[in-house]
Amino acid sequence: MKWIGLIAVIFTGGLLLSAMDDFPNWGDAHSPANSSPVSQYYIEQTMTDSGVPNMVTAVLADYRGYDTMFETVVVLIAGIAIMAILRVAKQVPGGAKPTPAHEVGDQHDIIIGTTCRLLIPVLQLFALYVIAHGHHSPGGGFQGGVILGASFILAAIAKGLDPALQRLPEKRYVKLAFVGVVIYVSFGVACLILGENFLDYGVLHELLPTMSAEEARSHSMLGVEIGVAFTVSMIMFAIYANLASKGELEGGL
Amino acid sequence: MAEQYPILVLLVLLFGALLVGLSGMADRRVCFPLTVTALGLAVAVSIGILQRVMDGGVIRYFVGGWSRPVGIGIELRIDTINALVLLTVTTVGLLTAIFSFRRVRDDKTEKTPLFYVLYLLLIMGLSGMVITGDAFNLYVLLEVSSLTSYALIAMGKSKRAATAAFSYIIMGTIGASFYLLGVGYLYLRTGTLNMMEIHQAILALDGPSSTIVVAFVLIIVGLMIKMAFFPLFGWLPNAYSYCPSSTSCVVAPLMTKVGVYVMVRMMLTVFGTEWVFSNLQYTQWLVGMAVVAILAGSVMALAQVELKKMFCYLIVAEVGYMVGGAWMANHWGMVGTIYHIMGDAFMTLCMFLAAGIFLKQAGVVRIDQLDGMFRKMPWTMAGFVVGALAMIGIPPTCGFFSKLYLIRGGMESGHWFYVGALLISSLVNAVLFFRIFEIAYFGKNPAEGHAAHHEEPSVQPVIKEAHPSSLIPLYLTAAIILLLGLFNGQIVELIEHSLNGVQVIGTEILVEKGGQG
Amino acid sequence: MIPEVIQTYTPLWACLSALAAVVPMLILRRETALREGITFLAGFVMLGFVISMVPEVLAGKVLECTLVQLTADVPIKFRVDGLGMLFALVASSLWIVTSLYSVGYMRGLKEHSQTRFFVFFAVSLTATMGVAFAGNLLTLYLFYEMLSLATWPLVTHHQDKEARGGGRKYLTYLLGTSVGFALPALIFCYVKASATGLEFSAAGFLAGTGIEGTAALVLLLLFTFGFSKAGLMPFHSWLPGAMVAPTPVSALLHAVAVVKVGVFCIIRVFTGVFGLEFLKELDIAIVISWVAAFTVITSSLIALTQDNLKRRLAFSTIGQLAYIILGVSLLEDRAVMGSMTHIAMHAVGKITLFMCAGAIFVATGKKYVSQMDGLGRKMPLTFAAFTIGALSVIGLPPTGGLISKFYLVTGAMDANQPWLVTVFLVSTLLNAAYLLPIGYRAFFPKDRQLSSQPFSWKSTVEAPWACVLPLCVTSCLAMLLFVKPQLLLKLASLMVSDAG
Amino acid sequence: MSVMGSFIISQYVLDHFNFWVAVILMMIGLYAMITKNNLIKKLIGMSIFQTAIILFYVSAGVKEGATIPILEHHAAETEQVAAGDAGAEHGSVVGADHDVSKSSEKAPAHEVHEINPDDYSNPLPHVLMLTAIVVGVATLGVALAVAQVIYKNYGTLEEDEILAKIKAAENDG
Repeated sequence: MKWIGLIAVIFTGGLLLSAMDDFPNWGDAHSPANSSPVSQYYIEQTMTDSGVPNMVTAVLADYRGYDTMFETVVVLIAGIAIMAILRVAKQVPGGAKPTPAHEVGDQHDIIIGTTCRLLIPVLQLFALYVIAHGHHSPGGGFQGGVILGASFILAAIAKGLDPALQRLPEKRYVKLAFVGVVIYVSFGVACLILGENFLDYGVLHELLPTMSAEEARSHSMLGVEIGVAFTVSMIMFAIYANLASKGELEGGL
Repeated sequence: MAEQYPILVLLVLLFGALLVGLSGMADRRVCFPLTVTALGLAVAVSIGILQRVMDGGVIRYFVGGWSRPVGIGIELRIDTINALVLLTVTTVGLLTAIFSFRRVRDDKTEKTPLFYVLYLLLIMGLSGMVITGDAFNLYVLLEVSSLTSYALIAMGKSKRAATAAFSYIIMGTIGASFYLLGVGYLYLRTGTLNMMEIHQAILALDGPSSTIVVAFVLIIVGLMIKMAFFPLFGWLPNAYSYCPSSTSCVVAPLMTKVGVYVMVRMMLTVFGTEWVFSNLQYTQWLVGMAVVAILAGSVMALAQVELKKMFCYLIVAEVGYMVGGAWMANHWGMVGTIYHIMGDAFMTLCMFLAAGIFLKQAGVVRIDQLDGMFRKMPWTMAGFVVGALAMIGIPPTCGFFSKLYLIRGGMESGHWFYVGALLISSLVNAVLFFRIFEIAYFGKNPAEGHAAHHEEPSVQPVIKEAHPSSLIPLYLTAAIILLLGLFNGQIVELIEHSLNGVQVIGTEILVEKGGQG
Repeated sequence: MIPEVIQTYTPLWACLSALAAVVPMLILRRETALREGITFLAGFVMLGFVISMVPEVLAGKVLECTLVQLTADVPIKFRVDGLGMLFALVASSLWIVTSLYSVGYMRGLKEHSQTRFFVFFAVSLTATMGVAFAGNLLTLYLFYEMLSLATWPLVTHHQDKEARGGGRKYLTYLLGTSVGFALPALIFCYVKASATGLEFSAAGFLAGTGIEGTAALVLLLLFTFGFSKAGLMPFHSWLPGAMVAPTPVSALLHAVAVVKVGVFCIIRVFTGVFGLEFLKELDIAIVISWVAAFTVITSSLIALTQDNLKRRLAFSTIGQLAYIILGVSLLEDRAVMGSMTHIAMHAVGKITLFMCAGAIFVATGKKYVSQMDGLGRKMPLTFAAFTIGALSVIGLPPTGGLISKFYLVTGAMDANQPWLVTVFLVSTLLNAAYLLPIGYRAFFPKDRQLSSQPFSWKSTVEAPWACVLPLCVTSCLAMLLFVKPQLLLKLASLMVSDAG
Repeated sequence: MSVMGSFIISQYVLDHFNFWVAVILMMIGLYAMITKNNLIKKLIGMSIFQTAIILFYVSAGVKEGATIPILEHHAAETEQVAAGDAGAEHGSVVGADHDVSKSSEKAPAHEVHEINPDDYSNPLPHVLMLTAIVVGVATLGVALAVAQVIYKNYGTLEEDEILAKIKAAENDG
């Protein structure tokens, strides 16, 4: 098996490298991909179209917003899938379950507890900043969402899964994950209802008389990024909670 | 509203999934009606799309309104071929959803909402793959459908469901990554992701480009893993046979078929047949592989003792049909392939629905457990027989006509081995299904003489017939199989409409080339 | 000469009348009397539809109706001409007779699953009519396959080991050859001549497509062996195997419907697909002639050695079918007419023989020729009918068999094939040798004790009237056809004059 | 090495070193996916494979001397508030690395139209890879969950042991 694998891999690698002489050189600004009208358009027109300087955000949430919507759905699917595979229905033999030995503060180090208490609010604040500031700097819904999710996970690691789940119970995080996608899709559907194509944010300026079409685009992008952040953060936590507890959502690591 | 149909198909399904997720947690009885409603609407919209394509030609829908320059946004592009495949996908989804009715009642694990969310998203992913006009968007939707199917398969109760799902994940990821890499190579050389634009760029290239060749190989190999083409099919039988019935009923007919559709789309729209068939001596290899796939699939199907496994190997053979048909560089071969995508989806659905009913009602896993089924479950058998006849290729079912077109293509392009393999596989199918009929009709050990059972049987059948919610989809599938066959002239006309629109395969030219090769 | 075409849906109704009976039969499956009433009703309705078309066909017109456009060029199409009408008349009239007989037989033996039996019987008839009226090759193939499948539950009706074996053989041969040979041939035609819609025409739709030489011969062989319901050697052994079926099935399907559908298809291939003129040009049909001649002689010799009556009749059928193929492969007008009329003549004769065999089994439980010494005295009507049927099959007066055989032999002379004439004559002798002794020994047993007993009507043990009446009717029909063969000859000559 | 040799090396390797690295990483990942016996190692291989593809894409969007695809901007009237910190941040980054950017710190709004595409790296691969990262994470999560179920069922993550147990179970039943 090893040899077959090796041969297959070498063969594949050879195939991949065989096109090398046809490839653009490193850093070639005039390679077909880098000089194509599409990429030029993004660089030149993003500002005029929506006033968003971060092209990645603009392409992600506006020009190729359709992809991103499904990307969010992929995240949602990952969470749902893991729940569907791992989740075990809680056994409730006599109603109350025995109190776990590792209740809050029992076995957890005071240093870790305090650090986390200090760290988590900062983390979450930073997450919100990353989400909100995606228009101007690297960031956006996915990045911010992951940071937000990480803060919950940190809480779960530091204090145990059960207290974390008390703050953010299963029903709530699943609901919020769905709500994230709902937010995203509603922006698209709003455009649809106003008579334009799906995700054509420009038309949303009709909703607020003082807004221009560019502003509408810019704000809608922020809106969908918030939706993305909801889904991503909740699903990150869901994945952790399920994987860490073998789907029982109790005890944790 | 009509111009928004393309997006509406997906939105209906997506909203369905979200609603099921949000409200299903409160009360899981709402899952089933919501799912069926969403899929019903999706089928209705697909019919609307087909109607519009027939009236007005190709639909181009620019998401976000980014139409100029082409390629900055994402385009949905629907011609008659996608419209037909889209209708197939949503219809199979609807039928299987109806079939899953009893799941709700029997489910003890409270995963029903999760199941339906994944189910709807799977159908959405497949529909999206079918209608998209953007190579990268296709990748995203491919992953949407793959991830959901991994999860649906892993939800199986059988211990082996998890191992099957794992190898499926590994193979599926390799396939998808190859596709992604192929798109990357294409992007490097052409600078766009829009399928039509890629095609234009390839046409505009001066001289051969090894990047495009490698991209092509990567994409096709990736898709072949996804569609379980012959040497790369190892993951399929376990994955499709250890999962719950309602999952296998939707995954088995659709996943491989949509894979084939994407391959056809790549050949027709992205690379263009002029380019694809410019080196016929290489593409002939694929027809040869298809011959091997057909024969190997058939022979392995013969060796199976489990019903679902047997059907799985038949899928491998059927994929061989379609790959061979597509690569023989002939108009009729391509027509046959596209027609067979639809026909085979419903044939496979019929097989797996019946297998699901047998499993549910009588616990049938192995073929020899089917004995006496004609007496015990005559109504189910009636539906099964229609599907089986289609698999064998008896007119007027659709199975006959797809073979007719494929063989015509093989004859015109001089692929006699392919024609032979197709006929042999029809005969093998005949043997396979009549073996089942025999067991179901005679029982495992028929009496030596017939004097013994001249009177009506005194022992009443033990097994009850299936629930109407299982029979209705089975019969609808059987009816569709017949209708597809009876109206194949019109369908082929529609398919040809798109093929002529692209002006890609001229029968005459390729006959000459095929003759040489 | 282009015949006048009338658009009408009558052929469709004729075809569907049997199928339509299936639903009420299923609903009334507990009411045996009503169920059988429906069978008869459907039979008469079908015959009525068929007869209503006779005058127009006799006037040289062709009735057509197009149903569904199956592929871009080829629709499902019905087309009634002389040959189709001849075959439809035979099949639909004999269905009624056989239905009556089946009622008697099935009730007499208290068979199980009678509803299933009658349902598939009706479906088979629909398929047979579909073959008879098929207007193009694809429609023909469609109904041909439908017939193979619909008759399988009939053949395996007993559901025992023997039936399973016979059924296996039946389907292996029929489906194997039709998928393996006829289907490729059909698709080849489709590739070559899809513009003609694969429609049968006297000139043959393959004429002018540039097929010649080996390709044409291979195609012809594929068709001839592909329609293996005709039982041409070496694809004949399903036929004796299928004799495990209940006798009415053997009677109608294996002496009339199924095997005749096989030869009918082959005649269609000769007269409609290739066209007689075109075949003469190609000069390849003689290969088929010799295959058929070989089958004629060999099967007659095998029949001589069979003791089981039904098996003997089965081999006789193989020989007689080969007559028909031999006749049409001679490509001479009179021989072809002989072939067509022989379909009817042999059908009437052979159905009589089979029904007699069944009646004997119902009345006495005897299956073997050697057990039938002196049985004529107990079952005089049955054996009288048997003798008449035998005469018809051999081709002796006063039966219709003489007429068709006469045409066949003169056709062979026209074709200047003295050896084939000899084949006809030798096989006639062989026919006589394996059929006549049965009747003779039944009436005049060697055993003195049996022959010396005085005959009296009171000591007869005939089968139930529902069994005996049909065989009397068909034997009378065999004699009637000797006196009045004009209708059949006229229908057959329509086809030939078209061709000429 | 001859001139020819160094030419080949420069044409095939040095000019495309990013692709070489990506392909080698991919093959390491693929090899692990195919041959490793431990399921988690397979998944590690999968991650390497996917990450290498991401590297491949992103490196293809690089332009020599260009900056990240975020425009020099300050002036859109509606974004006064945001302009302060973001502008400062980018201004410093860009200024430190390159001097290609012609626009001054306080560029007026109309300067937006004078953007030179060569100054910014191609944004599209970044967007695509954001998607690919997400997909990779999702696949990995699902795969880990399945692996956990396998461990629950068979008590091991070694492929050969699992196969042996499956075979044993089949022989029993």
